[in-house]
Amino acid sequence: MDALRRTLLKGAGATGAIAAAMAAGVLTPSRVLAADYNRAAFEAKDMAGALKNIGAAGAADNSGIVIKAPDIAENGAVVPVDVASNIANTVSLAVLVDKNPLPLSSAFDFANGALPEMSLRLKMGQTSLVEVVAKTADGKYYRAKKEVKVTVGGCGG
Amino acid sequence: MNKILFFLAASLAGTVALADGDYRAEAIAMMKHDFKTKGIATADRVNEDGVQAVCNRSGDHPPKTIAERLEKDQLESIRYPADGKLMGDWKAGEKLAQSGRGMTWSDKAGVPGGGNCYNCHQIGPAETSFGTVGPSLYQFGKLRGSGPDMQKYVYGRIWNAKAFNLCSAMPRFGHVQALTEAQIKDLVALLLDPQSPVNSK
Amino acid sequence: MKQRPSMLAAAAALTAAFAVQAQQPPKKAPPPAKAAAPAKSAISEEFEKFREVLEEDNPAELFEARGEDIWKNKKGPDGASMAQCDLGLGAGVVKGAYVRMPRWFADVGKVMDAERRVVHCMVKYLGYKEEDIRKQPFSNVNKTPDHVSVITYVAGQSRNMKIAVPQKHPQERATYEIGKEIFAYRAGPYDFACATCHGNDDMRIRTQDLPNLRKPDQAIRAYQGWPGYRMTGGFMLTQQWRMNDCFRQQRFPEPTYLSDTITALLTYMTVTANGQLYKGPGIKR
Amino acid sequence: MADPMKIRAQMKGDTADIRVLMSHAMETGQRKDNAGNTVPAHYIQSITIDVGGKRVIQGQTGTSVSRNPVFGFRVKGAKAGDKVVIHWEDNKGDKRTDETTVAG
Repeated sequence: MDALRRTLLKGAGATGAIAAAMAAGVLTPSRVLAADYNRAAFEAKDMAGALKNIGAAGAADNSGIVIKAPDIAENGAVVPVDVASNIANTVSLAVLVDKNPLPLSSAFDFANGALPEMSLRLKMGQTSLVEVVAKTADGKYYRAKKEVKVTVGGCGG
Repeated sequence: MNKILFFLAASLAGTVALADGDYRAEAIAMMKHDFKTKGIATADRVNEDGVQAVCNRSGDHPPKTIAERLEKDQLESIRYPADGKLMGDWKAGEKLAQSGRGMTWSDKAGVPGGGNCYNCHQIGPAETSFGTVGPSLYQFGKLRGSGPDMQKYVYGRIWNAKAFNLCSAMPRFGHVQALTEAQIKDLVALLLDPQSPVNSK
Repeated sequence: MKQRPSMLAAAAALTAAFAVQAQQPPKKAPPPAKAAAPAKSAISEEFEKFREVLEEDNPAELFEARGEDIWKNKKGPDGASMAQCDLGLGAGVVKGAYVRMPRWFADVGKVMDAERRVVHCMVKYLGYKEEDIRKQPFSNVNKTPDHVSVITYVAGQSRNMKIAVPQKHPQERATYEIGKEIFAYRAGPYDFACATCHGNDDMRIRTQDLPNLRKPDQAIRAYQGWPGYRMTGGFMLTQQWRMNDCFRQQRFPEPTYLSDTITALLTYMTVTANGQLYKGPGIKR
Repeated sequence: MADPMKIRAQMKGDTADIRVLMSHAMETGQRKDNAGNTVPAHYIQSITIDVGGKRVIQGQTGTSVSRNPVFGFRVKGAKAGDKVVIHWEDNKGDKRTDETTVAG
């Protein structure tokens, strides 16, 4: 099972097996993931480090990844982002914020009918690229990005 | 000034106070009871000064004769720099214009406040986050000139806007010591210095 | 700033003289020169669009749930509960109560706004200590106090209802009139009143539109979205907090929490917004 | 103990729209409190979603996710009445499981 779990975020393929494992209910809530937290990826201080640690260092740009986010965010504390992959057989999505101290925000795996898309809300310390990495069942990685400007505002008092 | 006010009051009094005067009195009593000193914002700030009192009682539209007298009084209170120099550094002025700090209970005593200018005015071309409570000041010097008279006018207007328009929405930055002489000079430069981006093509 | 008490007497004497004048509709100030950059910009539209996205799943609901739990399950030292709390529509009735306050409460002989009433009940029935609540009246990043969650719940129970603040009792009407005076009262080092920023149409501070709270269709904006989930810090803030922070920015001293002044101001603004639709707890910058 | 999640699950065509609000501080470990002390990192690290008894989504999160996180997912082939179970765990070992059923 460790081998299976490791593949989720480390890109060693075998996603079919994961789906099967998930379908079989092997991974019960109390036993999943936390122990296998991909610390190296989530604590990477730059994009290169984060991408490397999710196995996506060589990801190719692909317009099949759709990122819906504001051009200008009213408040960097809560930036609503919708991401979706139209690339066939996408099994995982990761969302990163280029300029954040720790860029990787999240990585999710989809199986058993879950569509490769998600909406979430990001913290953004400053104007930055939001990057999305998609992983397909054959272990390939693709990426896309969108800039989100973060404003200052209010009375400043 | 007191004499002038009493004179005006005497000449205008006689009309019976309406009910709204009672509500105002109640409102003022209530505020005096409910507002407390916090940090540098002392409780006595809820007391009106003369200009405020006149504006409060006239819906910001005092009779012309009264407005003119009080404006003159405010004008005479403006203190211009002893060295006669009215223009400072526009770059420092831009920084001041950006800052919305100053005079709140969360501001510290002795720390210089900001000009709050962009809160209400468009000024430099680079800043798109600006307010519209006051008029646009973009190209101010270019459009209005930057000679000694204009410098004096702008300095005075920032020092005490009420000297020019008694119930103006703009604070009396010099009068209440929200800005120092040097700070006001920098703001004058921001608006008038030909090198200031405010006056760039 | 220098205060000149002696002038106040003189100014007060002017009241009568100006009363007639003040009744005339104030002349409209000349419109400010229009800025070269877009006035009501694409930026605000972008903000509004994503504001809607954020409101669809508003973390305020988490606080509503917490407040509901306190309202329904918490017991005071004598076994009392909020089921005994009358928000103006009868003991325990929450539905629609928020949009009908501030109102006169005969049991205390006062006009109370929603927050004041909720705190009153939590003290009376659940055994909360008023001095504890006053120690931290507003939420911060470390803590959203119980009474704020309860108010958020009460507000949520008036979601999509029209504001219908009563003006039958003489004290309700007087409170409105006093609030109107407070709204227009200029003082402090910057000479600001509420009305300085919120008494005219089509103004902005920086990029933020300023509603003219003297008009019903805009006065709703002082009400809409409160209590609000604050994006910065992620906690709930109430209308009482909003009034407090307005006075801070107005450069006034601090208004006492749950004071008559705030109730009066809220009464004025809410009555002005009567008939407008309240959409429930919101989300704020 | 952590506050309950708010979960909404609603069929739209043949797809279940699942939205979840989680009550969590999501502290980055970089913020300072009023006294100037660093507030320790405290954030959700893992999330799983089961629909109709099957694991459909599992993932990991870091500190760039906003406070009181909100997530939305869609699951094809789910049906009204399916049980939705969502679970999270954070870096301090706090955890929470809540459930609802898919509305038609």
